[in-house]
Order: sequence, then C-alpha cells, then structure tokens
Amino acid sequence: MAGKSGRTIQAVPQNSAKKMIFSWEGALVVLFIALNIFNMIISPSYNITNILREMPKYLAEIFMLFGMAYILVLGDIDISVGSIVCLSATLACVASNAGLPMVLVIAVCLLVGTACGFINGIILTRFTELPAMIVTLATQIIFRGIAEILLGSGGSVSLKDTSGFNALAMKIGPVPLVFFLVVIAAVIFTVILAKTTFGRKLYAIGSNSTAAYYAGVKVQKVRLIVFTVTGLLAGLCALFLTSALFGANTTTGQGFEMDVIAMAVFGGIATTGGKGNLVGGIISAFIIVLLRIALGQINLNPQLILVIIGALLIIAVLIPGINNAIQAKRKMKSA
Amino acid sequence: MSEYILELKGITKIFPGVKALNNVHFQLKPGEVHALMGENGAGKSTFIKVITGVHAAEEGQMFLEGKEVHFKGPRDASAAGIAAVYQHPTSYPELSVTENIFMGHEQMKNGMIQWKAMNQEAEKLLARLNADFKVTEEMGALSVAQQQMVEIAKALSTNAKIIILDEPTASLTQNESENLYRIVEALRDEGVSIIFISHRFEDMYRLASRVTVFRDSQYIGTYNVDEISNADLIKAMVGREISDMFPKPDVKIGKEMFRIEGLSRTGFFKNVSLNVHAGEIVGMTGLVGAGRTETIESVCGITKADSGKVFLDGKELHVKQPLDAIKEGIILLPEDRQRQGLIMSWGLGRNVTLPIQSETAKNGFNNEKKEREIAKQYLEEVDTKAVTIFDPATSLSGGNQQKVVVAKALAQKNMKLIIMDEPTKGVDVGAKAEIYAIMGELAKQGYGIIMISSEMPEILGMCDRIYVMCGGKITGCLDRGEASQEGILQLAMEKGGYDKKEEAAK
Amino acid sequence: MEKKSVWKKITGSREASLVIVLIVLCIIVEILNPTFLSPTNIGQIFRNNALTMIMALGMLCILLTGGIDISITSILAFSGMSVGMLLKYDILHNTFLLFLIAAAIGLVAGGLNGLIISKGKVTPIICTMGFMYIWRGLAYVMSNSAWASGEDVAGFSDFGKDGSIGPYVLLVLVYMIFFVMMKWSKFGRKIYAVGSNAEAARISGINVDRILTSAYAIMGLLAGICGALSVAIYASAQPNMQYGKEMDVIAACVIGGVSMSGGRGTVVGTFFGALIMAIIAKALPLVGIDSIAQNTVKGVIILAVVLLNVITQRVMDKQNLERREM
Amino acid sequence: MKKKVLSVLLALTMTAGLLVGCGSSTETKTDTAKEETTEETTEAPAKEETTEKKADEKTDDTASADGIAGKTFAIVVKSAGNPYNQKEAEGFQQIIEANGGTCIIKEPEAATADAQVSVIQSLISQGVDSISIAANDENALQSALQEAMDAGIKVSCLDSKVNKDSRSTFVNQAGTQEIGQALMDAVYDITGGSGQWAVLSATSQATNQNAWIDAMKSIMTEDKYKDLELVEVAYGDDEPQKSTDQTQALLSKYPELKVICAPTTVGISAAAKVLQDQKSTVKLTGLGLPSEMAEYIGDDDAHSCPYMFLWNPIELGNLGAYTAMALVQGDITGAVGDTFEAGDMANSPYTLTDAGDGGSEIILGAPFKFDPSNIAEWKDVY
Repeated sequence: MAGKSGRTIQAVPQNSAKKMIFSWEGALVVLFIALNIFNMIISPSYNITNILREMPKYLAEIFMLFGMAYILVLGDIDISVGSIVCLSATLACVASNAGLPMVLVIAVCLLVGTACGFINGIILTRFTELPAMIVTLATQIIFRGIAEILLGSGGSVSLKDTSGFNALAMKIGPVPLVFFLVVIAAVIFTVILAKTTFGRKLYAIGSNSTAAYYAGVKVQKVRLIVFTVTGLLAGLCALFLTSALFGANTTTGQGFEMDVIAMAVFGGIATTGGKGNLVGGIISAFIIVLLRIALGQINLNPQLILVIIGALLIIAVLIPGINNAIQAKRKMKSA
Repeated sequence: MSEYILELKGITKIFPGVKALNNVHFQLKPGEVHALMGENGAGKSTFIKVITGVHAAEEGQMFLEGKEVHFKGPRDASAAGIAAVYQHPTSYPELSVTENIFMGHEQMKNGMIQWKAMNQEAEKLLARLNADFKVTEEMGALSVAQQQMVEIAKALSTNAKIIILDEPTASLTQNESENLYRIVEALRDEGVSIIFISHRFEDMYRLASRVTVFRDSQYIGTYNVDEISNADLIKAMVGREISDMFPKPDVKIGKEMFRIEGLSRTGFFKNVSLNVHAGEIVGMTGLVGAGRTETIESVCGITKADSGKVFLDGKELHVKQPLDAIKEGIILLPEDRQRQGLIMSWGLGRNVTLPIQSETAKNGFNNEKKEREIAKQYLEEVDTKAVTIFDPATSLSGGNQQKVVVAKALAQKNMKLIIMDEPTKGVDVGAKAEIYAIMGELAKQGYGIIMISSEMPEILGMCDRIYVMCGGKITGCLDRGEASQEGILQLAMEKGGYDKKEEAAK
Repeated sequence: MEKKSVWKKITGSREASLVIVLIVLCIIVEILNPTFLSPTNIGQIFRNNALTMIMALGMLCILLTGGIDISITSILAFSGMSVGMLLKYDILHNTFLLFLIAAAIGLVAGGLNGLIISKGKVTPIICTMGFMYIWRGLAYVMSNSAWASGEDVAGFSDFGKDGSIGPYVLLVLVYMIFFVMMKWSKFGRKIYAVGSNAEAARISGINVDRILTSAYAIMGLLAGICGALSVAIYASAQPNMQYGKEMDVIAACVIGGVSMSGGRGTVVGTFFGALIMAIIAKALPLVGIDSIAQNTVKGVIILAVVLLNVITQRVMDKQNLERREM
Repeated sequence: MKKKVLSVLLALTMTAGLLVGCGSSTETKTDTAKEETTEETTEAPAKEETTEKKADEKTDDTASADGIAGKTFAIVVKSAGNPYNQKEAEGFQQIIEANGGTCIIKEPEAATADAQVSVIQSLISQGVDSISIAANDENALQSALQEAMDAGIKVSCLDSKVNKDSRSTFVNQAGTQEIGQALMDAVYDITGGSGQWAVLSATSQATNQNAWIDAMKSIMTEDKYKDLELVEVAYGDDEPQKSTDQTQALLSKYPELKVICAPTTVGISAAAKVLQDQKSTVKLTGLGLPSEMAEYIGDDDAHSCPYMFLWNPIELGNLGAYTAMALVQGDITGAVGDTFEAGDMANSPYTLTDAGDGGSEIILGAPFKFDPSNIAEWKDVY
C-alpha cells in the first residue's frame, strides 16, 4: 500500500516474570500467604476443618462476586443484589413449603433471581440516561419490599421440609458441595471474562461504550445479559444461603452488595469500568473471608472488623495512585 | 521598552518520560498576528500552556513587555493580560454563556456575583463579535462555532493584550472561519497581539504576518509569511518534502453500489438522497450542523431514521444497529476519534481487531495469536508510527490515531463502502497526505468512499463528486470538473434545497 | 407569543415539573386523609426530615462535582455519638459548643474523604464506602454498647424539641446560605465548573483538588451538624442511627433533578426532591397503606419519579426537534 | 500465561497454608479429638457418631469434675450497640466468671440471623462448651445450632428463643401470657376501661413483639376489655425517625386515641418524646429501659408515660449463665421437670416447664413495673 515506509511494529507479547510479580494480582497472592500465616498465629482455631465449616455462608456470597465483577467492568453498579437474594430466598421457601419438589424449588429460586436481574437490565437498557446506581437503589427497596409483603407479619419463613436443602448443604468429605460449585463458577466466569469475545466486549463497553457501540458491539444487549446473569447468581446465592438458614427473613442478604463490591474493588476491579480481572477478585474475596473468619475466631469486636476492612479497602485503592505518582517522579528525573 | 510584547527564551518542559519542549524560543510583536505551526506532537499546545501558566517550564525565561515574569498558575497569566482559546473548547456545557465567559473572573460586589451586570457585559461582548445567540443559553446547546465565539468573548472579557487561538478553525466551516478572520482582524486593529495555531495554511496566509515553526519539540525558525513558500514551510514543519498533497488516482468509476432514497429524521435531516459508485470518492460538505454526520449515522445504524430507504448493491438494507451496517460492509470512520473511533486506554492491536474478534474467535474464545497477526499486518499497512501493537492509543498523535482507525476498517474483510467523517480533523500535514494516499489506494481497489469534510482543499482535491448540504437537505451535487470553492459555498448557505427548486419548477 | 414563553418556562424548568409532582402528591394524600395539610403535620414534615433535607445540600455539592458520598450517615452516627457521649458523661452541656464539636468532627471526616479522593485519585464511591465502615464501626466502639438516653441529653434536646424552632431555624439558615452560595458566590460556581468540565476548570485557574476537597468537607460538615441535630430531635444517641439513610439523601437529590454525572442541579430542585421524599415518608402511614407494603410503595414512587423525569426530558427534546424542523 | 502461573501459585499457597494450619491445630486442646476423627473419617454418618461419643465423654467429665473451671461459655446477643443486650451479657459474664469459667461475649455484625450464623460457626471453631443465644430469627439458626450441638456444645437461648430443635432450653424473661396480661391491664387502667388505643411495635417481623401483641389480642376478647378498641398496630422498625413518624401519624389519624402501647425499647422512647413534646393527652405504656425512659415517666400531665414494664436484663443474663452451667455440668438436660440451683437468685431453684412449642423453658419471673416511685432508683442500673 501507498506511503509504506517499511516500518515494522512489534507484535510479540512480553512475558516478564517481574511484571507478573509486581502486578496487583501478584501482590494479592503475597498478601494471601501472609494473611494465612498471620491468621494461624493469632487464632489457634484457624485450621482447614474449621475454615471449611465456616465458609459455606461466605461462599454463597462469592457467587455474586462474579456478576458484580462483570457489572463493574461494564462501568455499572448493582446495589440491589442483596435484595434479590432476599426475594429469591423468600420465594424458594414459600415454594418449598407449598410442597413443590426440590427441583422446582431450585427452579423458582433461580428464576426469581433471574427475573429481578432482568428487570434491572430492562430498565437500564430502555432508559440509558439513568445511572445504574439510582435505578438499582430503587429496585433494592422494591425487591426487599415485595419480600416483606410476602413474608407478612411474621417477617420470616422457615422450611417445613429441610431434606432438599440439606442435600444442597451436603459435604463431599470435609468439603462442602458449594465450595466445588464456587470453584467451577469461578473458573467459568474467569475464563469467559479473560478469554472470550464476550469478555472482550465487556472491557470495550467499560472503557468506552460509545466507541464499542460504533464498532458493532451490542452494548445494551450485553448490559441486559450481564444484569440478568447477576440476578441468576443472586438466586444461586439465595439457594445456598437458604440451605444454611433453613428459611428466609426480611434481613436475608442485607448488605451483601457492599460486601461483594468491596471484594471486587480490593481485587483490583475499578468501579469506573474496563479494568481488573476475576483472578484478582477471587483472591481478594478469599482474603477478606479468611480475615473475617480468623478475626471472628479471636472474638474481635465485629465493628472493629468492619473498620479494618474499610481501612484495607481505602489503602488498597490508594496504592495504585501513590505508585503512579512515584513512577512519574522517577520518570521525571530520568528525562 | 522591548521591541516585543512577549518573548520566551530557551524554554524546556519535561513530562514524565518525555521532553515536550526542548529549548524553544518565541517572540511576539505588539499588534501582530503570529502563526505558530508544526505537526501534532511538535509541542505547540504545551508551549501555549507554558505561556498561560498552566504548565511551569523546567528551564527558560519569559519576558512580558521586557520584564521577566514567572507565572505560578493560569490566574497570573490572565492577570498579566494573556488569554487563550484552546483547541478543545474548554467550556462548561451545563452552564450559561455568561457564566462561561466570566468563569474565574466574575464581577463581584459585596462578595456576591453580579449576574445582571455580567449578562449585560456579555451581551456587549457578543454584539462585538456579531453573535446571534442569547447570553442565558446553555453552552451545551450551542454549535461548535458559537462555542468558539463564546471562548473568544471570554478572552476579550479579561481585556487581554495577548490572545492565543489554538486551532480555532478546526471545527469551523468556511464561512464560519471567514467570520472568525474578521473578528481576529478587528482585534489586531485594536492593538491586541494574537498567537494563532492552525493546521490550515489558508488561515495563516489570510491572517498572519509572521510564522514560527516547531518540530519534534524543537524550535525550527521564524519566518515572514510573505517571504516563505508553501513548500518550504511544509518542509520546515514535516522535515521532508511532500510532493503531492492530493494523490487522487485516476480510477475508472464502476457501477452504482450504494444509494440512499429520501432519508429523513425529524429535526436533523430531511429527504436526503445520494448514490455512490464503485471506486468513486464522494464528498459531503456543508456547514457544521447541516446534517451530514447525522445522515451518515442513520445509514450506519447509530441512530434511527424516521423514513427513507438505503440500498447496497441493489439490495435494500434494514439497518437497526451499527453491527448490521458493519455486517453488510458499510464501515464508518467516525468524526470523533477519541470518543467514537478508539478505546483510548486500549492497545492499538485490540482496537484494530475489536470489530472482527468474533470472526477470528474459535467457539467464542479469542484467538489472540491470529488477532495479533492481523493487527500487525494492517497497522503496518497504513504505516502507523508505533513501537508495538500493545502501545495504548493515547500514546499516538492525532494523525496516527486516525491511521489506527483506518487499519481497523481495513481489517474488516467484507468492507464495501467506507465512510470517513472528517478524516483529517486535527491531523498534521504529513499524516494528512498519507491518509489521502490511503484513500486513493482504496478507491483504486474498487471500494466506494464517502468523505465528509469541511475543509475545502481536500474536498476539491480528492472527490469525484461533491454533495453539499444545508439545513438538513442536500442543496446540490457537483462533479469534480464543475466544483469550485465559491460554488460550494453558495450551495452550503442556500436554504430550501432541492425541494424549493422543484417547487419553483412547478 | 408572551403566553408561549411562559408555558415554555413552566415545561422547560425541572423545578416546575417537581412542583407539579409535589402538588399532585399532596392532593392525593389530602383526599385520602384530610388531616395531612394541617399546620402541625407540615411542621412535622420539616422537622422529622430536617436531617435528610440538610444533608441533601451537601450531597448536591458532591453530585455536582460528579462524585458520590455514601459515608454520610456513618459520619453522622460518629459525630452524634460523640455528642451523646459528651452529654452522657457530663463532660459538656453547652448546646452551641456541642454543635460546634459535631461540625468539626464532620468537617475533618469529610475533609479526609475529599483529600483521599482529590489527591489520591480514588473513586468516590470506594473511598466513602471504606469510611462508611470505619466511622460507623468507630461509633459502635465509642458507644461501648450504651446509648445516650433522653435524660442524658435533657438540656441539649430542648433545641430539637417539638415546638422548639431550633431545627426550623437551622434548616432555613442552611438553605439560605446554600441558595446564596451556589448561585452568587465564586465558590459555588466553581463547584459547578469543576463538575461540568474539570479540565477546563483547571485551565481557567481553578484549583480543582481544593474545590473537590471542599465539597466533601462541606458534606462532612453538614453530616456532622446533622449528627448533633439528630441527637437533639430524637433525644437519643444510638450507634446505628440513620443507618442506610444515605440512599434516601441521594434519591432526594436525583428526584430533585441533580445529575449524577455532575454539573447539573440546583438548591431549589434539591429542596423539592427532599420535600417529595419527606412527604412520602409522612404520607405513607397517614393514608393507611399497610406498613409492610410501605417500603415497596416508597421504592416504586422513587423509580416512577426518576423515570418520569427521563420521559419528560425525552418528550421535551422531541418537541424541540420538531420546532427545529425546517 | 500470567494468570496460569498465578493460579498455580495460588493453589500451592492455599494447600500449603491449610496443611500448616492442620499441623498447628493439633496443638489446640479442645479441638484435638474432633480434629483427628474428622481427618480420618470421610463419611458423614461416621463423623456424627464420633462427635456424639465425644459429647458423651464430655458430659461424663464435667459431671465428675469440680465446677466449670476451664470451660468456656459464650453468649451471643441480638445486636451490637444496644444497652439492653449489653446488660444482659454483663449479667451472664458476671456469673460465669464468678464460678471460674471463661466467658465470651459475641455481638453479631448486624442485627440479622445471617450474621448470627457466622458467629455460631466461629464459636464452634473455637470449641466452646456452651452457647447461649438471643436469636434474631426463630428458625434461621437451626442448622448452625444443630451443628453446634452435634459438636458437643450445650445450646440454650435467652430473651428471644429459637425453635425446639435448635436448643436444650429457653430462658424466658417472663411468660408471653404474663407480659400480654400486664400490658393489657395497663392499657385498661390508663384508658379508664374504654376508648381507642394503638400499638407501636418494632419491625413487623420481630418475634417477641408479635407474640406479645398476639397475646394481648387474645386477652382483649375477654368481656372485661369489650369497650377497648385497638385501632392500629404500627411499626416503627426500631428506628427513632420512623417511630416518630408513626407516632405522629397515629395521633393525627385517631384524634380520639387514649393510649399507645409500645412493647419495644426504641419505639417507646421515640413515642414518649413525641407525646411529651406535643403535650399530648395521649398516654403511653409498654416495655422500656428505665435508663432511657426516666425522662418521660411521671403521673402528671408533663410526663407522657405513667408507668411501664420490663424485666431485669442483668438477672436474665444471670439466669442464662446458671442455666448454661447446669447444662454443661449435666445437672439438667433440657427436659421438662428438671430443676437446678441458681446461686442466690430470688426464685432459685428453677424448674424447666413446657414452653408450649414442644420444648422447655425457664421463666425468670413476672415483668417488673416501673413507675415514678421507683424509676429514679433503677435508671442508673440499666
């Protein structure tokens, strides 16, 4: 072609070990190891059996991390997931108590979650002017509100027949079933985000949705899918939470949205979109969960645990900024 | 008293990793219009920001009316009588015109902003510029040309002795530019010194008495406009000679491949019909806001037209979203590269392969190796100045960014019609020539090309046929032979268009 | 012609459409329960929602800069708890000084938010989420599981007593200050400028970081004052006070037409938005909606008002386009 | 590639961390037996057997041992930052420590059943000997508490019960029927026997409040109360602001209203403030903390609440502690009819009675009436 100067452009990716170790994920791995050592020192009860026993409730929360990570990569946010968990769990219990077979109960739970996510998605994609924050804030109130109405004046529903949910809470050896499911889901969602065209589209939308749209990405369809899948994951979370609680009440899932956002952000996923990956998100989820377990075991005031998590979160997001500033200064000197 | 109102000596400015200015000089005489030229990335904008105190230079001295000054911030510069109108309008779209004019130097009384007085003052300023909009309007509701006028009014409102115009005509059409020239001349006659940055030679010839050229962050020289030839100036800017600016190849025009019939969208354009033949470069010009971009965006599925038909190769298309148009082979190079064309934080390679990733993918998994090969191939084909395909788009100059957008289009194998919206906007002269060359090459290969542009020379230099739009309607279609600057201008300002003529015929 | 411009002004101004929503809401409630618009009730609407209404102003500043602050009720709890503890342990009883201390605590907390967001380049939602945990947690730790009771805060709570004009005066004062500040002071306009186009603001010599920090500091200051006010109005300091109410404040702003992407929003709009939220809170128990359904109704109303805003805007845009038709 | 290496690293550290964790765990005393059995056995039934066996051993041990020295007793309250809960926990701690035991006070992160589940799980890990819990949900803690019982931990509840399958016994502050009766009589007394009254409750889901309200409603069907009209049950969600709104709404909706009964500590103080500030003729009664309500209790028009009820949360904590000790020492098993000594508490010895839900309960005593004559004395106690 004309104007060709014969210039060549490098196209071989550089794989340097240094780069990997100094990445955020690398730092998280180091932190993960350090944390485990720290936990073992402070808590005599910190061992595999206890961790595996204490974990299922937190593992159920981690399901939603995958959806939330996708939503954050898109540059959106969903603060209604906790309420979706509440509504799904409530309806699952109602369905189970109505005598439906377990398969149908599971279907109801997942369908309700999916439907809630779909409603979020539909509103957001039909009214693109609205920020996700305010829409999911309204649906947060509405979804939990509907659960409150369904739960009636008792405010809680308990399973009459727990056998089906007991099966969900079963353990394979010492390891709970939900652990395997979380691992499988983690692999699937990580791979989709990192390796597939769909994942690439998420990053494109999160980085610049206009340019993505011009390049032929069906932006609104992708958003609708992601919000719906997040609803489905909230349903899944509700299912396993119910198998731990044998019931649901108006506070089920309260505050989960902040928990999972904190996990994702600590894992290096930016709320501004287009940045981060699930490897970081998953490691950070385990860091937060294990820290909570260990601090719980030494009977630290739970509010202090929240203070520590809050402080960690702020430090974590401050580090890249400080790092950039130092790098810039160094470059400045070298120039 | 010095001969110069403003003089800069040995300015060096360092950004993390790069020297943006390296020992540059500049001298501005009172009451002159001084052009500052150079390719993108030559350091002009940085230089301006040093003058206006936005950036502090690491080395060098600045003299204002013979006295050395040290600006600690934009406030100091503004207090010293220096005002700048930046390349990207630095406006506040949600705020009123008055407020945009007076931001940072509001008229105060007892600690309260005097809105009434400011509105009156703003009206006076706008009247001086022959502006036809209200001071209470929201900035975001104005056209680019009107926003530019507000920016100039803002400079005037500070009673500046030196006004810097950074590419003021880049987004303006011919006659809007004319209006700007008159304003600049009037200011000069009032004794204001003006620094004028532009890629358009016509701006320089029309206005400036002297020109200073920067290249690669360095000072090249200062020349009297009357004494330097166009070729020499280009050579000074680019560092080499450009033999043929508009390499329009002689291509045999094929059969009609693309046709629009009666396309309308309420409030934007009405009853637009045009056609393109294989190997033909079709120009679309007119004033900004004439509906050119909006028409094309409807064709490409960005927005929806209310009525009308679009045909490609004789088949009617039903395009609902950009993907449909892309699948049919209609490729758009959007006007705003940084917002619409590229994902600036991404590497070049990823940008190039974004639209085709599904085609190279296996079972939905990205084939990264193949994507890298494709990206490398096309980025090299358009001769992008980059080190690796992983460089972020932000690291490139405007012209090279545009080349990446072109590479992205070329990578789409099924491309039939390529639509370029202002392909050389903000692109320096060297890169411009290269982009024209690519266009010629594409025409030779038999693609249909539509080029939307406000720049008269490239429209006249590159197009086989030129559609002129005005007020949302096509007012005329000129062949290469019959087209002239005056003819186009007349059509661009004519209201009513075809309809009126048809009515008259009846 | 004259008529048309008046009409255009009404339909074109968001505040006007808010007033219409407000009037419709009031009429419906008044029909369902005629005691609604009694002077006592109206007084109570303002008093019970003074906290949301005051904090909405701070949130306005922050949303104008394009940020968000979800730590406000935690700051409120911390400052309120501090006031409560000072009173409980008989350290300080001077109402004015207590308000001053609460305000100072808020100012520091907000300033910290602002510094981390502006200098540390941390996204506002994350920074304030961290502090949401931190301040709330510290409020719990400080309380040591004790409340300051009505008796503990006896003298102090006279300020917020039903019948005292304290909360109203504070409310009116803060709204007046903000109305003037946001419209007629340089500082107010700089907040708009930063939110509208931060880069442009930087070039025109505005210290963007300082404005950002100030906006968060102002928010913190108001949250701090509200901490003391909350103790005065409810004659009680509990570490979980106003838990989750930051969302009500944000909703009030958005209903009032404040854009979450920055640059757009007014004090008047915020006032009406907060008033709509206040009326919803007041009216729901009055019109006899079953209490377990009240949250749902509240959520639906918020969603409806927000969607209505968008739809109105779209209709207006379309009309404008048709007018432009040549 | 980068990610692959990372995940391998991650897996390695996890396993390494966990292995080391197992190693160190053998040093801990209480867990050792359980730990090893679970490590060796992979099948769930086998595990249950061993843990049961272990539980038996434990009971034998404690029965022969002297007192509760070396044993750990945990109390899980409903929520953090609430003085009522705090007093209850203090009362519990006082008794346990006086008898040489170790006491752990656990507050959940939030007032939810979810949060209490995590707390229970954490206590199981620590291998405590007894858990006394004030539940946020009657049923939601079942699986966690059963797991605790399977691990040999004695589970009892106090203040707010869990269902019969999740507990050995329940330390009830006062009989539901008794509280209902006391409140109903207060309403009857203050109204003068006829007129409108309303209830301001906590959340619509609060177990205790709902039980008391139901009890009041059933008592109201008696002929004596036929002239009383319950106009509404409003819910203030235990938030001062919402309780204030609800109280004001009650006042403007029912001009004829004579009495508000608020069986919740947050609601009653918010309502008391509204009524007292407005100098309303409407009077208030219910359940409240003396320390919170001292300001509002009085017989004259200047005070909104003539009298109210509550039990002593410290004594409730005391009794909870004695119950937990009795369970751990094997003095009682939780069966109806068991009796145990509770130090120098007023009604000692206590007998387990039928709770009406198939399980057993221990009743602290009748609710205590706080009126102007004794409020000054109690307000500094709790």
